[in-house]
Amino acid sequence: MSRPKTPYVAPEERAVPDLDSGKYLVMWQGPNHPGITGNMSLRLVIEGDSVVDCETHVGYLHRGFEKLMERRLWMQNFPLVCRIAVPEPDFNEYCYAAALEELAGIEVPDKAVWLRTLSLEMIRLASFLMWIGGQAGAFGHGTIAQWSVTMRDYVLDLFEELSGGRIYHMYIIPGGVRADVPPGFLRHVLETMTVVEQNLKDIELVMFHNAVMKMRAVGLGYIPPDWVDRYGITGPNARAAGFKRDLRKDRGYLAYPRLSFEPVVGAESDAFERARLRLAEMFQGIDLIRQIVDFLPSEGPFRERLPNPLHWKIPAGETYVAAECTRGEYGFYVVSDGGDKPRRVAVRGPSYTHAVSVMERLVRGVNIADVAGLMVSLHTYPPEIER
Amino acid sequence: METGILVRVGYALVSLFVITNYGLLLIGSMARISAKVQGRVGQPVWQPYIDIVKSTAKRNSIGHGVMFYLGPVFRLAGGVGTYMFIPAVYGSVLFRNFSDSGDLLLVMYFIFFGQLGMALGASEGGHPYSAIGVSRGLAQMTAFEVPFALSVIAVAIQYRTLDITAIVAAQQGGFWNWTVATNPLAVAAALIAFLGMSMHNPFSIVIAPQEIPIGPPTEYQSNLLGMLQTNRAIFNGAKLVLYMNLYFGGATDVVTMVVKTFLIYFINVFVGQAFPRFRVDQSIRFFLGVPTLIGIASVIIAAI
Amino acid sequence: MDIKDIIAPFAVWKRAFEKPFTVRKPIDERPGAPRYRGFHINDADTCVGCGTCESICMNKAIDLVPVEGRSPSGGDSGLRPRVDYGRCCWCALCVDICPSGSLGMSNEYLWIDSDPEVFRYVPGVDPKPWDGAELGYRRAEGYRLLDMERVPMPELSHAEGVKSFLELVKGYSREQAEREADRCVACGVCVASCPAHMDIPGYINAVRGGDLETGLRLLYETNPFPEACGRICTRACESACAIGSGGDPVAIRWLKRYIADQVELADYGKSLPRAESATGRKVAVVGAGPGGLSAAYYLALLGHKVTVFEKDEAPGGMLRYGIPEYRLPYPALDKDVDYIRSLGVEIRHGATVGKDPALAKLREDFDAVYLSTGLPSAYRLDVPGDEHPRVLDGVAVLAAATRGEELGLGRRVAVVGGGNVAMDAARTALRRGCEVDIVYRRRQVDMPADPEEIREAKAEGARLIERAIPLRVEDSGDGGARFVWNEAEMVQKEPGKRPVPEPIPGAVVTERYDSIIAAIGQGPELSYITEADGVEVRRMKPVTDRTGRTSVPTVFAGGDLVNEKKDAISAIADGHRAARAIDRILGGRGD
Amino acid sequence: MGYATFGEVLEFAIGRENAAVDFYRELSGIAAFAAQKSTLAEFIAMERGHAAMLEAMKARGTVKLSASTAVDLGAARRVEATDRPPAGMTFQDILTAAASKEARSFELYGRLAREAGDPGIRETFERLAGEESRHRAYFQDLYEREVARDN
Repeated sequence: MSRPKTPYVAPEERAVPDLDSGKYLVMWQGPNHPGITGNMSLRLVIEGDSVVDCETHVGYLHRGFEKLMERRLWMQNFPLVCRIAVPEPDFNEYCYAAALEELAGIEVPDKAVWLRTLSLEMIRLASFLMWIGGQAGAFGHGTIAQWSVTMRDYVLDLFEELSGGRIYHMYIIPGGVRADVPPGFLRHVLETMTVVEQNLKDIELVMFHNAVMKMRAVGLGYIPPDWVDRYGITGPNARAAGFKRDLRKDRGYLAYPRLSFEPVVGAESDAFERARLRLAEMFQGIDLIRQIVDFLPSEGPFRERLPNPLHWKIPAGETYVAAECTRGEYGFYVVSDGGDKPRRVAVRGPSYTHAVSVMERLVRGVNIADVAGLMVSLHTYPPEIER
Repeated sequence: METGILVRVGYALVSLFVITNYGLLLIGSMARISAKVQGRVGQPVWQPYIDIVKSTAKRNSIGHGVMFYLGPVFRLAGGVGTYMFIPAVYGSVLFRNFSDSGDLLLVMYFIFFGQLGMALGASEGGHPYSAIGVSRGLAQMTAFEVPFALSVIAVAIQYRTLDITAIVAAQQGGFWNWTVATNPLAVAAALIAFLGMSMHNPFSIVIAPQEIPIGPPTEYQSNLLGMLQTNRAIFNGAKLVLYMNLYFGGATDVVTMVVKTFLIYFINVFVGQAFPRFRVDQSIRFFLGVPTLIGIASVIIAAI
Repeated sequence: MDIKDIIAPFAVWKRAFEKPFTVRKPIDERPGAPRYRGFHINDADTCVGCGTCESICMNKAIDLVPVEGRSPSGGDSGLRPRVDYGRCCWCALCVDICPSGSLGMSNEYLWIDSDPEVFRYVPGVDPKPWDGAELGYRRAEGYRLLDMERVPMPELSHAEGVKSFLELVKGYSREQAEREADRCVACGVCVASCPAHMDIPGYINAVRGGDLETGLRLLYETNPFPEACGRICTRACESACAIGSGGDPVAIRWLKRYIADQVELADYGKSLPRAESATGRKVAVVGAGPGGLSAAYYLALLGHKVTVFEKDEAPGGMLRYGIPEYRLPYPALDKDVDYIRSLGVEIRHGATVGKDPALAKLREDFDAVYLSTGLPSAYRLDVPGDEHPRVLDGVAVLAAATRGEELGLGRRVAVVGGGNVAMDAARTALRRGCEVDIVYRRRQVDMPADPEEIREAKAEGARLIERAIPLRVEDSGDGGARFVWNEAEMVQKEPGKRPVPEPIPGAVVTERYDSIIAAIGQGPELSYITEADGVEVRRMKPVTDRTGRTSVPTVFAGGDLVNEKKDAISAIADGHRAARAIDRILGGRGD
Repeated sequence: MGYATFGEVLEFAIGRENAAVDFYRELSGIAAFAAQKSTLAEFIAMERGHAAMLEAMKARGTVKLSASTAVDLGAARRVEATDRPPAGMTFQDILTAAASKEARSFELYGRLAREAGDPGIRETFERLAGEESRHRAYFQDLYEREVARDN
């Protein structure tokens, strides 16, 4: 499908439709709408088939994590943070642990660094697999969704083996990780990667060489490059617009400086381009996981000894730790007043930017049938909007 | 004569019973095949029976006026009507139905009848967005009716009759007599329209849960939904038999009928699993494009 | 449009000819992974009910509840964790932190019931199909949230220690103490096991926070001998310590000592309370041991005028005359006593009650009397020849050592007995350059002495002779004595009771010693109670009620004289209890 | 053997119990202070109880004592004491004296039982011996618990 020479960009000014004119229809999409990737809601004003105005409504999932954390011991927050972004909990665990380690001046053993990197790459893959199912599903291609969710389950099986939990792994504990790899685990990882890679090749063939998919996705949700810095767009959404930005490279945390990879960059900045880019990142992720398995030290401690978690006090200070998650920059801002509980924790989730501010503008002028597909193409997780 | 009519009615009821069960099993087995493609074990083949029994057993506590209740009735009447005027098995007394009493136009009318009734009923469903769902469905229907109608016209011209039994009769005597061999363009146009008619991908617009899940499946519940589910089996059976009769030489025995209709239906699934769905505007544009041209071409060929 | 875009999608059908991803019976064919975090399991016998799981649980899903058939005992609260699966998030921090290691998780993840109440149960107590499951989440090898190893205490080496009476244990530095205090999980199981019910988690918390003034205040709430108890307490608390259920117990005794050591006596007044006003009532305390002085301290705090009558020349009782200097240096003891004195407690030395003054006189002159005379005299060996001049009294030897007298033990010394007095006597003799044999009737494991004391006595060079039943003492004719014993074997005579040493016929051993120190037990000195006093005595013990009150309403008794445990902390607890009871009969509220 | 009849056997036993009472009473006479006296008074009461029990037995003509011999703690031999503890006697002295006295009674009854020809009388002596062995065990137990704590 050919892209328009000058893609449509909705004006920044919000038109105020006269709802009493009878010309418009106010339509709520969500909060239990299958196309909304989770519990949030879009209040759409439509004219005919196209969206004139959009307002995002969040709060259906609000559990007040940031506040809850101020009432819990440093260590007690460890099982809590993973719930902030359900499909991709490990980034919360990593950012929280890394922030604490920075504030408390703890050096994490090398083995833990590698295991953390493995854990993060595995969950990236799982998260992308879930996304690709959502993206295909939003355009009505259920077959792909079935496949990719199965592949995600295979990765979750690996997590179950490693950490004892499928969804909430609670594996990256402050000080290191909770356990070494079980016997045979690395072999299972490689086997699973082979299966996933094969399946991704099938998906690539079926989904990315698909006339109808192209008709739906090409040209949809064009993000002009000048939006990236204005709106704080990060991750694949920014890379698809031509920005070579990847915190794994730019900040070089964990074992990433020791891995060989190049950030994937696109140019067209529409839904199809973003999907293509994410698919490329999935293949890259499989490669990274293989590299990590090669590098993983077999000996050594996996956790640094910490003070008694019941009395652990962290010296006063503040820090911001960020990591590149599947959706972009994921960060924890943690303030300690020297006590046994955080004074303040603020979570920076990319979904807030993408699903609220960008989405509201991007969706204007789009056919109502495409709203779900557009939203998924931004790859957002409502639970992380409401922390 | 009196008894003759009664016997025919009795036969027709038996025929209807057979086609209903066949339709349900067909849906069940197609779901099973779809599951296979998706990497699943899938539901039991008899799952549609379970669904109908379950739906029918449920209590209905919502009503939105007479038209709301009549919607499924119209729909079922459309399905039964369509089937009743098509001979299911050529030359069979039992499966002759009332094919000598109506012609192709009547059948086509019945195909529409159900949809329109549905639209009226669902519109009264009390949901403010019902109209959106119904209009999306009807818009697409209007679009795929164009190539389908053209194809039927081509067939009518070719066989110089609107009597389905006569059309089947004309195709007897081997594959080369079937419409698919004699006028492949008409069949192509009709089959593309059939994809739209069956609401499989890429034309599953009305039932698209990610878009506007508004319309009959959300508005109706309990026994009304059970009625719709039953109709789906009958209506599918009727359409398949019609297609078989018009384009694939009909059937002279039940086994042939089952094989042919199964294969015709499988085309839907075969395409449906491979593609996502169109937007409604894309769908309309699609039907009014290539399939319509093919239809026109087939009419011209038949006319020449 | 590319024709590939129309053809390629049909590749989905390839999948139709492959094995499905899903399985027909997921529950049967797909058990949880070996590490799966399923429903909890708990080894209820290993569990000590400390409630650390409850403390770490961020969802408050765990409650410690009493369970059928378990009652609180030393080191076991009698409670067991009950998990509410409506709250549990399966994070397994409870498993990670469990000090005893009794908690685990099964890999069961399926449990359906229409009654929501069943999802709140006590693992290991309420039977469940997954009890004792092999698979499921366990704490990984080498991963502990708690530190199970005690911060090592700097001590003099044995070779060094045996040379002098210098204190062996040097005490923790601030950093060491805070690190040790950090190991505590503040479960409070220790509080119940302490005879004085000291607020152990409280003062450990104070150490951790560096707030020693609060620490000292908490110590003195229940124990006015922190310096002494911080060194020589029998520390039932440490046996009860939940951390001890899976590692080294927290060094509670050393932490107590740390607090007392760090605060100067002059600063005690800043954090400790004083009597608000004098009541004008007078109380006599007989015996200036830990029990008597504790009673005196708490009575003085309540505003009563206390006079302590002590036959010896210095206060402290057994703490001074029974415990050698290397375990409890006199300056430390003096610090405790001096603070008690600073509250106005008068100690009259050389006053042997019964002779001068008589108990009757005390009863007359004072509003109440507290008897805390302890067990001052050692029992004899009770074998023929035990009146030989070289058979010495262990308690007297220790007292003589305290007074700095020449002991004249000679070169070879036998200490008979297995208690702490025997160990102290042996180690004192070692420090006086003797060769020491400890002769004990049973085995080392049966010895009532603190295992640490036995270990150290042996390390310092004492030879332990086990299973030796003394037969007689003979004069060796050269100024020494021949000690004759019969070797024995341990026989389990009655099931459930401790085994009994039975002499092996003919296995008689004779050894020559310069001195034989008898330390088999001590008895009370009760001659000061006359029949006219009316204090009921049964089996050489004044009969008291729970508060220490005897049959005479104004006379109370406590300490080794009365209680079963016969250690300093129990005497202190008795003194405190009696002080409150005395206050009540004197018109106070007793607190 | 001069104690041929059942009645005579009991008489003999009662005599011994009364002698024990006298023994403790004598000790009590030389006791220096109240605590000693109260301990002895306890023992006197105990022996009086035995005597009274035997009296009652004699009156009813039945023997209800159990014949099973209490466990010998093996310490009787060691507790070889004189009948007369010194005036400044401790709890240890009193217990030792009492235990050895019970031990001697036990031995005596045992010997009498062995020598008795009549099965009825033998049985009675055996029962008495058993009773005395229980007393001795009681004193020894007390000794272990209260005196030789560290031994």
